[in-house]
Amino acid sequence: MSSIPASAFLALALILFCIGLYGALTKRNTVIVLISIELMLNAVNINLVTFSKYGINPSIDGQIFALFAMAVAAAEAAVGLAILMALYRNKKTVHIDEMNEMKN
Amino acid sequence: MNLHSILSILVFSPLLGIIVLAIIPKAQEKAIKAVGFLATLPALLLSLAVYAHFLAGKNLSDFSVSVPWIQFRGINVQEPIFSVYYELGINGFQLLMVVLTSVISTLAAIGACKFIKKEWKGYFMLFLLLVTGMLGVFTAENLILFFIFFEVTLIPTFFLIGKWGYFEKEKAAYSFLIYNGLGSAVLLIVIMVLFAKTGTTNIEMLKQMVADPQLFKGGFKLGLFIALLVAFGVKLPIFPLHSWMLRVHVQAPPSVVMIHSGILLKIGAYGLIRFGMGIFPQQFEKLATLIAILGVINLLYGAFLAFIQTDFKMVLAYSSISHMGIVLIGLAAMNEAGIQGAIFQAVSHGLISALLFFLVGVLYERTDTSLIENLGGLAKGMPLAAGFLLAGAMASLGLPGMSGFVSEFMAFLGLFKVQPWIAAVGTIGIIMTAAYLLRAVLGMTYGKAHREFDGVLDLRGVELVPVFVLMALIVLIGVYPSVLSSPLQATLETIMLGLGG
Amino acid sequence: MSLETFSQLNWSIMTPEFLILGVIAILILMDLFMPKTLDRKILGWIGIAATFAALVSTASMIGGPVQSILHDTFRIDSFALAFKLLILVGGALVLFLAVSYEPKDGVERYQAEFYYLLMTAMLGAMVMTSSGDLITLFIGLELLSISSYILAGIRKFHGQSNESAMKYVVNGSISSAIVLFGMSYVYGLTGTTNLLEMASQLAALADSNHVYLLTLAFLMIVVGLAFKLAAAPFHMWAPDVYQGAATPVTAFLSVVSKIAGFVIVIRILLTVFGFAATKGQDSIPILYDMQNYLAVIAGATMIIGNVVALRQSDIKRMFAYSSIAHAGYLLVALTSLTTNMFQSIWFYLLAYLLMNLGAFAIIQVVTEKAGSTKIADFAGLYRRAPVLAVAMGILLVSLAGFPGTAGFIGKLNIFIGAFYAEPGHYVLASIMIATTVVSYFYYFSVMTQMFFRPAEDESKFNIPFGILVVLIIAVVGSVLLGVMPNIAFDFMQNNMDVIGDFFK
Amino acid sequence: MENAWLIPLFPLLSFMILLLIGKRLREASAYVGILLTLASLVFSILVLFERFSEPSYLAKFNWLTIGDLHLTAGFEVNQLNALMLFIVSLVSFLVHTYSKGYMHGDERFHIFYAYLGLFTFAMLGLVISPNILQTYIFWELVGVGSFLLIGFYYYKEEAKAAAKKAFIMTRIGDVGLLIGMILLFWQTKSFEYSEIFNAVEAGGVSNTMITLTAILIFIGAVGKSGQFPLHTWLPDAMEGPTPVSALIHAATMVAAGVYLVAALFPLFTASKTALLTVATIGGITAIFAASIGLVQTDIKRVLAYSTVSQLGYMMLALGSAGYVAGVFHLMTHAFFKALLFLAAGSVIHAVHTQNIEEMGGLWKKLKLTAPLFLIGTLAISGVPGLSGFFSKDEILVAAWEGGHPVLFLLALIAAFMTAFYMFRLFFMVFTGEKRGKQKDVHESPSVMTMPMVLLGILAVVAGYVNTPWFGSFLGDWLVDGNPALGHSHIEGPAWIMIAATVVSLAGILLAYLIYGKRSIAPDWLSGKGDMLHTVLNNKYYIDEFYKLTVVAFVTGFSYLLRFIDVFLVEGIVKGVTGIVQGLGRTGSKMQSGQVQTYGAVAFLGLAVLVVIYALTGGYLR
Repeated sequence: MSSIPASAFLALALILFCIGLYGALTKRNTVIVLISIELMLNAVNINLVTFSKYGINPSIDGQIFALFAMAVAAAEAAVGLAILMALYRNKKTVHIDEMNEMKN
Repeated sequence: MNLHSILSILVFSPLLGIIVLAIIPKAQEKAIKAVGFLATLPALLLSLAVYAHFLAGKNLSDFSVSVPWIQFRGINVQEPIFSVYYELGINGFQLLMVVLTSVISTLAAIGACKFIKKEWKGYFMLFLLLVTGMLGVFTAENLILFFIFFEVTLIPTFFLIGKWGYFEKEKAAYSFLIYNGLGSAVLLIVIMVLFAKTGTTNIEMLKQMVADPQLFKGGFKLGLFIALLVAFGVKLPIFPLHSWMLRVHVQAPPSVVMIHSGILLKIGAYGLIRFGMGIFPQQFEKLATLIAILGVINLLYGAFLAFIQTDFKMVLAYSSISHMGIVLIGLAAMNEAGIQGAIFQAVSHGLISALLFFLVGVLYERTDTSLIENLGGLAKGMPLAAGFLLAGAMASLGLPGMSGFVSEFMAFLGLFKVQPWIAAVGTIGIIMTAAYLLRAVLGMTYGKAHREFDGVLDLRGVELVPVFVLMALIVLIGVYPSVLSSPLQATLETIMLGLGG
Repeated sequence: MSLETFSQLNWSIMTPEFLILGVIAILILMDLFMPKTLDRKILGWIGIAATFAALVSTASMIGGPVQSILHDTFRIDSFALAFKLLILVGGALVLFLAVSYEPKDGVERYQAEFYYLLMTAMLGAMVMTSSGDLITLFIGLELLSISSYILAGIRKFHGQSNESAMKYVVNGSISSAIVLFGMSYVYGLTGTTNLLEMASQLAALADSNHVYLLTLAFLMIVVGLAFKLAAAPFHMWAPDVYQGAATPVTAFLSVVSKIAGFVIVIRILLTVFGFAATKGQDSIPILYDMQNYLAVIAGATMIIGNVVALRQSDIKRMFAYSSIAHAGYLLVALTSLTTNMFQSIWFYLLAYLLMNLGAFAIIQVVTEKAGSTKIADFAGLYRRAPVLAVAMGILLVSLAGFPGTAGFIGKLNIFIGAFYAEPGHYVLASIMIATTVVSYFYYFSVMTQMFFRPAEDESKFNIPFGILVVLIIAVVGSVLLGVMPNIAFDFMQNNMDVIGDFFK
Repeated sequence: MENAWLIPLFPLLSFMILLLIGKRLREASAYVGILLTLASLVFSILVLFERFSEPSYLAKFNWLTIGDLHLTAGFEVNQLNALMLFIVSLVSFLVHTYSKGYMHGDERFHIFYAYLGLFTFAMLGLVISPNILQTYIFWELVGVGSFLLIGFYYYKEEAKAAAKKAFIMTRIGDVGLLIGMILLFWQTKSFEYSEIFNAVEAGGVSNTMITLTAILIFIGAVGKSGQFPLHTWLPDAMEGPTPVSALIHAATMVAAGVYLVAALFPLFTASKTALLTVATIGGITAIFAASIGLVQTDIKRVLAYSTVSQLGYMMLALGSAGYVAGVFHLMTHAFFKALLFLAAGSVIHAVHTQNIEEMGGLWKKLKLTAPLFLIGTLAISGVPGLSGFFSKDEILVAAWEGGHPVLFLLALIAAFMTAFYMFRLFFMVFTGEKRGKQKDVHESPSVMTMPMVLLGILAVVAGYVNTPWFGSFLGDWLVDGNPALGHSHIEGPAWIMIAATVVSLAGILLAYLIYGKRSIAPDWLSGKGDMLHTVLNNKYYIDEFYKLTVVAFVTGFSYLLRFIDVFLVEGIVKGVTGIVQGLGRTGSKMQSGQVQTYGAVAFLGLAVLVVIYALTGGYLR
């Protein structure tokens, strides 16, 4: 494991984050958008765990933080999906670009 | 009574009227009007009492009051740094403005009883708030208090214009609000910069601290002064910041224009003298030529444009611009004559324009028009109104024996000493003033009547009160200018001291 | 840590949080077991009572020493107390609005949820004020956020409400991710999540790569948190969400949520980046180095908020932009970084809380009556309900920053800071003043409607008790703080040593 | 003399009484006015006689304090002032009396008297002012009195226009006076006449400055006294009631310009250029106005142009250093011109027209008016033995001795013309056949004729106070104690007197031949020089010239400014608000409702900040 440098993990996290961000900002389907957001949050987790192991001052805090972040991400996803369902009931669509009743 | 509390009572007495008005039912028109009028009286009587106090040779500083009010904490622990006092005071110049304000307010209240046709309750409540604001502006001894009262005048005026004005009232109200808002925004910047740098806003203390080259660099002060010039230039108004004022003069109800043209515009002059000249004397001196030129531009610009207007209100509006040019001319002279002329002009124009706008209000009420063309031959139907209109115009064009002359004369006397060429150009304005005023007033009163004036009533009853009082004051100042100049001498000395001359 | 030491910790400093938490639990249970037919309003009143109790217990801690438990993850210092007070006051007032809220589209059933979700959101904000650790800060933030997401969508049969909630979730999650990403770098460079430890670690930072990374983290955190403040560039969700959410929720978002946002921004920025050196020990901290970026954000926020507000015809959208603009004003105070920053931000938030909640109280009454949220619905309000109109007038004047009101004093405070700083932030302050003037336009357009225009129908209003309470507190508070701001200043000065406590 | 300050106050009192209760007094208002001006007259006479035996008197008090400057007000009685007091109050009293008959039946009778009172007050105040500032104040006030009275028939468009024109044209001059006065003040630190003269004498003022201020002050006099080129208002001013023309536009106010130059004479003598300017303008005006007078057909306009011309004479005198001559002519002119106007008024009163071509043959019907008119005509024509002869002679001598042969020649020609057009007027009105519609022509009541008689006597005898034959009593008295005013009497060659007599008789003869005997056709002149006649008839197109230049410029400039006001000033404002609104619109449009856009914008913002940070050296630092 130690052969893999920390920067690789960081790069992976950054790439994941960017993919997530890209997905969140471009996908039409709200479910995919929510998943993309999860991707971003997971990228953060990779970062945290990496730093926890390879950081300047490695400590357990990062892993704890990651656990909390996961829990929060789960809650967020749950709420997001719940809201999406309510929305779907009213609008019969999950396409995020059709949610433009309010604008300007 | 404790003399120190007099100014506070003077300033806040109109608020009492608001409270009383709040409990009077809407429908009681007479009671509302009576209260609205009576509520202006305490201020009038007190201000006259203060004047009498002065005449008796006693010290005006007897009235100053200073109580700690706000401490802006966190910047510095040392007292009294960054604390704002509730401090009111009065000197000769302020005294004049206060008396002017209270007189015109009372008369405008009478005017309002005649001209306002709906919702008197709201009108008088706002009106009284406005009066408090104006009185506060002229008695505030520090910049923040000044600014607070200054802004307090904005909101009632906005509503008074917007609700009780003529056809384009809302537009006028908005342009009033935005221009003056911008002006006061600039003013606020100056005030806060001074406050932040010195920790005080007391005008006397600022005078000393700003003069300290350690605290302020010359260029920086110049910037601040220019900002101040712009801020009060909007109010005065100085070309090209004037267009809001035209709209207000045309659209606002006459009783509001009496106040607006009579007093609110004078806040600009007051501010320039008290703060511009008081706090930044060197910078004022540096820009004196520019100010003189601006003054002449104002004078001529207003005069020439007034010459081709078809609506008498517009003539008066442009004439206000023109006359405020004389204030600038006087100030730019930077000598006693000029400054005194400017102050005289402020007071004098206050009275004259209040008179003229009151008459316009009467005319409009009777004939539903203020177009010069439609009013031709008015002297037949309304000889008294026509006569006073002519007298007012004469006062306005600087006829000796009336207040306008003394002010104009002193302003030019002052400027001719330092800038004879600019002043000489400015004198064209004197001719033009006569030309446009006579064109307009004679167009309205003389000549063949274009319409029947049957059933059109002349001035009568209570309407004569404002007209007579204003005319009497105009003539009094014209004949015996010492009523104004004697309180001013001490103030002038201080200003001249600041100017280093 | 043994259970014994765990129980011996000074838990009393968490009394307000426990109170709120306990009552939330009770409310949930009561809601569960109360007959469906019973009016849930009583639950709202219980919530209000709990909030007041929390308020009292918070107030009783004022003047005490700095205390912290759980390795400084939860701390009570003056900063925490001061802002917790604001949050509790704001939360209480929002609850007053909530109990007066008469939902129309079948949400009656969820009314109890409405109350305790508001309270959980409030709890999250409270936790944020007292956090000394990135993790607790983040948890508090998410507690607040997730509760708010649900609140925004609580009118579940209402399309706009769903839409607003969805937008809120998507944007909020993205912002969380960005903030977290930034935080992860900060953690990586320090190896700790405790803010004060981070500060001491970073005080001697000299490696330019690390500084660069940290600055990137700084930007990410700032931009991410801008979401909570509704500041540029993360402001665009606000109008849509504000418009769609129920009015008390909008009020909550615009006030309590914003206060919480400032709390977290100040905490992180000041403790971490205020110490993180750029070139080794005693060099200029990153925060000062990046002042101009904050200034740009503040300026952009003020301009966008005020200018776009001009075009609005929906009162709630307009207030959304107005709240963006106010966030900009507050950022000016933050940017100038003078010693009076805490006071000016605190005072301004207090003033903003009063005037904005008051305004929303009236908006709630008027929009409920009219069934729409158009500004034009305010036409002739002066005729229909003069008291409401005058109260709204005073609140609008305060929002616009006219003297005699708290809004004015708040702005003065900010100006003093901006000009006092060396070098002074003249441009930023000028933008602030200029955009304030722009704001006259839209605030006064409401006035125009209320006072100048004729009413469509002349029907009168009946003002619910809760609204009345909020209105009285808001109007009296706005005027009182405008005339005698020393009440608040002295309170801050005499009881709190914010700066002293902040880094203990 | 200590009480001389009361003199102006009587008419002021009359003004105020009549303004307040005149409406109730109706025609009894006249008695108020007459009695109070009589009081002024009595006091004036007393003061005049007192001044013969006592030195000048000066009293003043502080009027206005400006820092260290103390401007005073007060009154002074010296020779010139005393004389003017007498002239003004006398003419005013006579006109007050006369008007009772002339204005009988006018519904604004009391207003008329009130205005007369105001004017008289101002005029009397003007002549006792001890300083130039006070002079200026009253100077303007007489202007207003004149303005009000010209516009008395306010419902007539012509009266309105004339009043306006009078006010504005004189104000142009007044501004000159104002500037001159202020400049002088800063040179001498005083408005007091005596201190100004002392300063000028002591050489405290540079020559250029003296010339400049003197000419500026003279511009004021030009405006007031209807001198070329600001003369056009005076003929138009004849729209006012005729007594007004007699009082204001013949005897008193228009002479104020001459008075002003006389009062400031030491200043003018200190500058050759200034004096020459005065003389030249005077000379030009004299002949210029006289030539226009040749062809006028309105009885009052002929008299008006004659007034302008005579005022030019006075200016010529003063400009030729003939102080005494100027003042002397001022006095005699006041009498005979007032007489002429009152007589003309009497004629108009009788025939209800002012057009001399509709008159004729009135000699028999107006038994008293006609001879009095003749006396006036003879006096103005300079027929030996009458007052005008002596004063005009003095002027011609002064001009010749002053070294202005050209101006002398002009004056001589003007004298010829004067005699000609005055007798043309006389013959056309009083002799020959009856023309036009004359109905029930009868002599005016005695309240109108008595003042004329008194003036007639004065027109004959007033000249004898200063003659080459019986001693120059007036001259000696006027310059007594004031060497700066020049000689009391200028000796000139005797041929001048003869020439003057010949010229005036020639003028009379020619007029007789054309209009009396009709041995030369009336269109003899116009037939010969058609163009000249047209030019004269149109008053040299001066009015048209002004309309095309000054008025057009002012109006054009005003419209240009309006263009600026509407498009530039407002345009900038509109532009700024437009930009703000446009920003708002753009911002509002960007708010597309697409939640992903919102996130994208946020990310973009972050990216931009990062890029800026990177570019400004964050990474490479």
